[in-house]
Amino acid sequence: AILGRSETQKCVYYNSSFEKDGTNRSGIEPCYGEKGKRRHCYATWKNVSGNIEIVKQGCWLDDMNCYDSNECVEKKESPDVFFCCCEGNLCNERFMHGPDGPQQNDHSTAYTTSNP
Amino acid sequence: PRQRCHRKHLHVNFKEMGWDDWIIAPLEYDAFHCSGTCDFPIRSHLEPTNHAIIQTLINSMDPKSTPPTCCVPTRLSPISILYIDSANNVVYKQYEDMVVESCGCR
Amino acid sequence: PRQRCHRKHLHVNFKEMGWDDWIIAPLEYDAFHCSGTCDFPIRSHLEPTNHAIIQTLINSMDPKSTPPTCCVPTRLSPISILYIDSANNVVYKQYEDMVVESCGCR
Repeated sequence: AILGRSETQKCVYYNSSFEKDGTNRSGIEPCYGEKGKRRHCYATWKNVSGNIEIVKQGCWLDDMNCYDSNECVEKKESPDVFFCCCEGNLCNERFMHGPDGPQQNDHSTAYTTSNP
Repeated sequence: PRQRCHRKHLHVNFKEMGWDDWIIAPLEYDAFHCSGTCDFPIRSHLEPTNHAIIQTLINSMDPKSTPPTCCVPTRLSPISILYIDSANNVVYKQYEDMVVESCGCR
Repeated sequence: PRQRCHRKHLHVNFKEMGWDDWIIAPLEYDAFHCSGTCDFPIRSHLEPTNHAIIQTLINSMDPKSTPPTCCVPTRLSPISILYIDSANNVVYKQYEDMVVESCGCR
């Protein structure tokens, strides 16, 4: 691991359309990427009249928007589909909607997935 | 004089391209591009094909007969994209050949 | 207006290039080369990579920000060459990437 930066080797995996896509429903996904490239985890979810519906979680390829985020935080105010990405093993197990960033306010909402 | 073939910066903003109506993430990324001359002799790190070596040689001997070779991506890498498809499903896909890793004369 | 990216004629004469002191055969062959514009939208037969599609789109929206993509060989084929090596042996070898089979925008 490069000094100080958390390497991402695995992420929480979830796919709500696993039957249609022919994949597993949930589990742990090992992350692969080209040499010299960083790897990340992501989570995407919907808020359907207050109910959080996780859509997908898994590994994410090198993306500057995810650099140095050890927490998975969606910063947009109110997107139709929420998305966050982060760095560090299983960092997408817990994901948050924090429009102003988790540090600034206390009304960021965190969700988590428990793995069977 | 113009610089030799090399990788240059190119920041792509899907929002400005109007693609944020179907792309959820990322809304921007660094794609890079290739630019610069492919003069004779072509440096080895530009990985010329045999054809490029011959074309460059002929161009240097008789510029009017053949153009020089061109500086283009020789190695590209994929990025992850999350998007909404026509049936309104959220889809994760690795898009190949989205980021220039190295340039060469071809 | 300049033609779209396509394959053009290029006849290579090793004798004129002074390579007949080591090449026995062939002393000439048709190598072809690629030439022409890569304007938006790129035709599918020019097999653009995802990066080429994006670069072409950005160039069409803001020509100063990024150059167009370039017309280069996308498929090449080998030829057989018989030559005399430095130890005076007669050697047969297939030289890869010597003939342009198709061109594309990259």
